[in-house]
Amino acid sequence: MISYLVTVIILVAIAALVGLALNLQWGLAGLVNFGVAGFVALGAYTLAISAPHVGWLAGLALAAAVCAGLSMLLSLLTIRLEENYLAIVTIGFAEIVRILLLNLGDLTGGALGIADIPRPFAGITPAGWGDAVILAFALGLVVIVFAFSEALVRSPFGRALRAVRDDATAAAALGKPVLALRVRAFAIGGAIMGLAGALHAFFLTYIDPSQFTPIITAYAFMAVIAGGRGSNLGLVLGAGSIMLILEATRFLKDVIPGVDGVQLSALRLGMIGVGIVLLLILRPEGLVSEPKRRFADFFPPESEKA
Amino acid sequence: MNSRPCDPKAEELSLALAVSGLRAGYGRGGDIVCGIDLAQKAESIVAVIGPNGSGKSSFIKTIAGLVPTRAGTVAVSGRDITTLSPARRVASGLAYVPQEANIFATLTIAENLKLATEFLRGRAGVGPEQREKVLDLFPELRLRPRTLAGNLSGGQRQMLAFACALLANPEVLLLDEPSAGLSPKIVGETMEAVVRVREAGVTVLLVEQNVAAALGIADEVVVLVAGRLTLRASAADIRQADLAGLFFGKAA
Amino acid sequence: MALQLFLNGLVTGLLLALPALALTLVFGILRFANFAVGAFLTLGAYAAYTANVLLGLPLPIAAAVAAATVALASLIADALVFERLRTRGSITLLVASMGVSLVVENICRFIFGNAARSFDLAVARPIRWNGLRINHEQLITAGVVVIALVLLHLLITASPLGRAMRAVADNASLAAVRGVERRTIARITFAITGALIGLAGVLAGLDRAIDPLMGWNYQIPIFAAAILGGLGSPIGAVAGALLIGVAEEMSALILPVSFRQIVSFGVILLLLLFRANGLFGAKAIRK
Amino acid sequence: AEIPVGMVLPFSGATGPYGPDMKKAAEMVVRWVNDAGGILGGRPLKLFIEDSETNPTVGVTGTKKLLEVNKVELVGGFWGSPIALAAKPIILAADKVQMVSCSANAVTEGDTKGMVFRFQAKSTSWGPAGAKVMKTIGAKTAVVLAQQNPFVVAMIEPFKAEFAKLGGKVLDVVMYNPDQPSYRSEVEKAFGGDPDAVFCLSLLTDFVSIAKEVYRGGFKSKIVALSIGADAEGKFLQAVGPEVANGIYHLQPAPPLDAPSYKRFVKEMGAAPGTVFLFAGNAHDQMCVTALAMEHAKSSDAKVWAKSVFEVCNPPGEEVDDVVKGLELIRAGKKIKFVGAGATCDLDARGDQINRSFLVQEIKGGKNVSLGIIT
Amino acid sequence: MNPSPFLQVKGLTRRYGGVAALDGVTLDLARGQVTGLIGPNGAGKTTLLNALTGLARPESGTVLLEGENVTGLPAHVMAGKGVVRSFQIVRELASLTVFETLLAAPPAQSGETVAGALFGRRKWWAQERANADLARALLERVGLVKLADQPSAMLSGGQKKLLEMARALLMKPRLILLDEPGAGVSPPLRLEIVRLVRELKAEGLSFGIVEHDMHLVEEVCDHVHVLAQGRALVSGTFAEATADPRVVSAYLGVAA
Ligand SMILES: Nc1ncnc2c1ncn2[C@@H]1O[C@H](COP(=O)(O)OP(=O)(O)OP(=O)(O)O)[C@@H](O)[C@H]1O
Ligand SMILES: Nc1ncnc2c1ncn2[C@@H]1O[C@H](COP(=O)(O)OP(=O)(O)OP(=O)(O)O)[C@@H](O)[C@H]1O
Ligand SMILES: CC(C)C[C@H](N)C(=O)O
Ligand SMILES: [Mg+2]
Ligand SMILES: [Mg+2]
Repeated sequence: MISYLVTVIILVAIAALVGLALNLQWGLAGLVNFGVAGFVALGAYTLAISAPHVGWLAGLALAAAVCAGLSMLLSLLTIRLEENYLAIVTIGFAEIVRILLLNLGDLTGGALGIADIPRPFAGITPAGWGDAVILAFALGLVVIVFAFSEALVRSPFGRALRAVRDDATAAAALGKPVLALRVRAFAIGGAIMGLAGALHAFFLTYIDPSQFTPIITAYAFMAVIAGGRGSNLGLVLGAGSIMLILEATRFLKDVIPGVDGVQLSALRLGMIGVGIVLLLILRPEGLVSEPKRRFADFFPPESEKA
Repeated sequence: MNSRPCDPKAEELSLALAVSGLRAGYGRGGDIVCGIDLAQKAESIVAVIGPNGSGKSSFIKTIAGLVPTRAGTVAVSGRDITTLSPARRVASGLAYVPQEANIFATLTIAENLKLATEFLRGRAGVGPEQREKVLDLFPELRLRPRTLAGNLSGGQRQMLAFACALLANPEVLLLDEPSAGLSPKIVGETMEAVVRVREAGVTVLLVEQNVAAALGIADEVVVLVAGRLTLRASAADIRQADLAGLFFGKAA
Repeated sequence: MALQLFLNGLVTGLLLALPALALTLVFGILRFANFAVGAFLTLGAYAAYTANVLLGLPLPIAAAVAAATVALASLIADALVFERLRTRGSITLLVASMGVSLVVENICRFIFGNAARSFDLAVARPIRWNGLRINHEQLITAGVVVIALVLLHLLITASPLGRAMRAVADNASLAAVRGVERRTIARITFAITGALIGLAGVLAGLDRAIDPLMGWNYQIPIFAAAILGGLGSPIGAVAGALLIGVAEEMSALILPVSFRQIVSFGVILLLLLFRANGLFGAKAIRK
Repeated sequence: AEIPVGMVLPFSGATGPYGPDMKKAAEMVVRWVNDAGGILGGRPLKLFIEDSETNPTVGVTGTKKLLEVNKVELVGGFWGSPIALAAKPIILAADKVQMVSCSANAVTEGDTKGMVFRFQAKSTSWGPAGAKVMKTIGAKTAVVLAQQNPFVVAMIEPFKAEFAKLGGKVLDVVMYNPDQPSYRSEVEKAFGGDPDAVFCLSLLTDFVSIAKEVYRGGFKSKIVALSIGADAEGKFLQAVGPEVANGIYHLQPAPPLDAPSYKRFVKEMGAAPGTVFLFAGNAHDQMCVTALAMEHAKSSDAKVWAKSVFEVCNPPGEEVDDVVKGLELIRAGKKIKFVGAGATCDLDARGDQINRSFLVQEIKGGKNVSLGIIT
Repeated sequence: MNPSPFLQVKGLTRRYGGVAALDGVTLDLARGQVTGLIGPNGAGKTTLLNALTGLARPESGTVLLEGENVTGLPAHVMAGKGVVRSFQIVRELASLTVFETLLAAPPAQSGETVAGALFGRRKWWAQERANADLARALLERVGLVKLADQPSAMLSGGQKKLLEMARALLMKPRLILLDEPGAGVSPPLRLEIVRLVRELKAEGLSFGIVEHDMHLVEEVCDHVHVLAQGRALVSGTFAEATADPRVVSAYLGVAA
């Protein structure tokens, strides 16, 4: 049971990383990225291809860097687009990644994927503790990225991003370099997605194109919306809730009598859909709302009297 | 505050707009409109003035049905319309020109004008004649019928919005800052138009920050401060008053 | 070969056109990209399958059943989900529609299982003309799409209902004071688009196998078509669909076919670089 | 106490059509064993099943749940190679047995601790079989039309090599991505050059589309397909009807068609006599072998009974095809050699099945007609 | 007599479809003065401000800022040069609170870069404190203190207008272009605007103000340009300009 929970928590951690990245890109900067799965895949493959040659740490850095670079490129190309257009272009990006991974077999192993990806600290891990190490590693990564994102969200940088999100023209008139801000947000988010992908590769030690379906993107958006757009804390809770729905339905289906395998599966997937919709309807503001700088932060007593 | 005539029945019949005990607010927030009573005789012009954020627009939106009523009633020409949807209120003779976003920016001028009447089934007096009359008031609108309304200048938008409301041949017209953004000449013309509209039998309730212009045409003025009516007086009396005093609470 | 590929592309494009039309219509009026089009397309195909194969009705009647079923299902989804979330921003609605899509797809799976199915209609050999091959299904598809497009275009640009739809899209509360109820318009929109998607499901079922994932396979091309044409523009959706179809098929001349999806996104990216609102999309107005 | 065993099977996603029959077969075996009093002195088997959704990540969480929550000794099933590959390290780390019905060579490669068993023919043996079919039907030129997926990719080179040896010529290899709305350009490209035959390496859903398209296109080339697409236990014919299916050749690893045990299996599965089951037979065999090996090892501990798998599958020993009978013989101290509903179940040291022969059929007038067995 | 021009506009043209919103406008905005831009609806006043602040790209003509050619520079660059504006149709930052809107306005915040945000917290926090004081002072003047933590989207029309002006003032501008600051603002606050403009002018700021309220224009403007149909028609003092018969007939009307 413990080890199953470890698996689930690692998956939550991966989802949380992806969610934190999306929260920066979309929650904060208003840049819709429906290509999340593509960036995660890129991160995973970059790591898997490079790590055997350069070691896991450099591989991790490389994964983040490649994703950041491609994010930057993509955002420069598409920055003028309105959100729904950006959505499809990013979906397209993810599709292109998927097709290239599938068809550039010499580099990526094609449909067969890449197996035996080295894990961090593999040499010094006692037998049976592999997942525990990955768990610690994952949680560490989440804590760092979380702290990093929080610092950004609560800083003037975060506020400037929100201004751009609300009204880019007004933000530009306020002197904010809209393009630069957007590109940065997109690139940082991309880097974090790359890290998430690398973590995924570490965890599974085997990757193939079918692991990086658009459903990853969908879950990331669900986590951000359910958690409260703009709030990192909410997001982690949101990622947890989505995973809870996904895994809890596994147990629910074990106790439903009288239906065959396909119907059980359909029930379970259907329940996931219902769970998501309910989460959206019942938690209108998300679990936690966006942090805001208050007047009272600066002028505590007077303002209350005023 | 307002003098009560002796025969309530006769009064009710001659009242074009009767608001009583009206309360309203947004979402789960507190009341923004805090119990307003206002009775307005047919074919009169009443101007609502008050500080920014005092609830003027909210008041008028509540009458139009866009902000949910929490308590109180609204009647037009003796018919209670409190429970009607905004659309049904228009059909009952209540037209409204919002302060912001008062035209369909993605529709052309011609489409805006068409749409103003096409869903008012059974409203009397709506038709080509009314249309000609209204467009005569705003000849500019005839010039570029296929231009998207969103590309109009601020003042041009106001005119379009005003025209659309008039096309519905309303009994009561609610105007939220119709003069904002208009050139002095057009302000003058708009105000004249309001007077003419009144002469054609329409009752006008008007929110204005351009107090001078409003006073020029209004019969009566009410001052709204923090969601309550603090004063009702004839326009002539207000003209001499100290506005700052009125706005910041020194109610008469 | 090239001409045949071109023709094949048109056929592929025409199949995308109806759901793309539906997507673009919902977007144009209710301002969200409805991710459930794919699943509703599947539902349409199964509804027609039920009528046609299980109940033995002729295919045209089955198509009507499909249109009605999906229209009804759309209305239900609207009442249960979309209406409740309507104030919550287009991406929230998009995500909710993913949830709806999961539910609808799995209702189909629950009832019909995973096996591939087809209508009770003999597949016919092609009509040959100057070395080109065309089939009956393709002609039917073309006819249905053209009629739907013309009707829809007239509806939206020239009818009072269309004006009302656009007015609601633009400013729902102003529309209300012009006598147009947002709620009614939303329902009408869902009913119309539902019917379109239902029909599309029938056409897709004629073309390929009916299975619970069929709609999902169309999803991305549908979105691509609607975006390419400019969200909110019916003509754009059809043009986008045809362009995607033709570009993908013709690319077989120069690229391995397994790379062809890259072509359609290449086209989109290129186009959007120069026209940020697609082929026919209106420029967002705000001053 | 009950002995928990598990399977990861596809019930949704692109391979969803194949899961239900596997489940049915596995449950059937469990029922037989339990009705006969269980194993290891009266302990019943308890079967847990998780959906892979045709997605390796989901397959991994499902596997974890089976291992950790249900404490299974066997994780079997595994229709698809990517899912088996993703789950393999986890199952091995837990020291449990993995049995798969997938064909990618990599599954049994590397250090498997001797605990991974393949109840399926390897991809590399499917290819040459295809080439032999080409020869049989007299095709001199062929085009390969193949879905981009791990087991198919591995079939292509061996096919080419064998076909060349037999004097044929492969004109082109057209790869396509799964999950497309249509396969029109693929068909155009593969059939447009009028090869004698096209080797269609597809799954059920895409093959339905492809077959319809070929028929509608009026192409002349013959079709040689995998039975997982062109038969799928009858689902293909059901989907396209006899007209379109007519004249399609297809091949798959052959079950022991004429053995009474196989006929009984088909009957118990509720299928028409003559139905060729591929994956359901494999699932049946996995379950049987597990029960037999446990009984043989006198232990439900995977580390122990994994070694007994070879003992009950490989000769020498008395041939049995009925699991209940096999259990009795083992209890009686006899040496057995199990023959399954999917295959003879002879294993090499890697855990791969050997000596698998292929059944070739042609669809004629809405029926599968056997053309013979290729070895 | 005129102080040196701060901003010179020469032959600026911008067309929308068939309409020439700007049709060769030539005019100056003087340093340290308040210049009024008046004219009929649709004259091109807003378009002119758009062209000066990088929101509309002129097709021809030049804009010189203290002699430097700044034609067609992007909005944030113009803002960086101290040319800031308010919008006629307000563009609030809907989810930012009133207070945050003002905190976001000051230029050159060290916390607005990634590195600055992460590693220079002490520095930006000090800036933030100083900005907060400025913001508070302005909020008090325009009567929005109580609404400091209200999301901007929930303000009344006039309040949004005031907020927008306040945010422009906080941008440490050198030239501030206001598009109808008085429209929708209550008379007492309009007087407050007059006072503010005068004070800031005394501190050396230059203003360009588009306004239809002639009292306000008369009160604050040193110089007035009248635009009509995309051209500068008349310029001079308020009295001179409003005495011109063309201006009276096209703009003021007989009533005024
Ligand atoms: N984006 C646009 N597309 C099309 N036409 C436009 C656009 N922007 C402005 N126009 C047109 O250009 C002309 C000038 O508009 P502008 O907004 O500059 O006027 P203005 O002087 O500010 O008027 P007002 O006092 O009414 O605000 C108007 O006729 C307007 O319709
Ligand atoms: N959508 C809204 N949600 C919440 N609060 C709102 C909303 N709109 C307005 N308010 C609040 O209600 C109060 C009254 O606003 P209203 O728009 O009615 O004022 P007003 O008198 O019309 O002001 P102005 O003269 O500036 O137009 C304001 O304090 C405002 O903050
Ligand atoms: C043809 C099948 C035996 C292929 C197998 N299911 C795999 O994915 O490896
Ligand atoms: Mg107001
Ligand atoms: Mg203007």
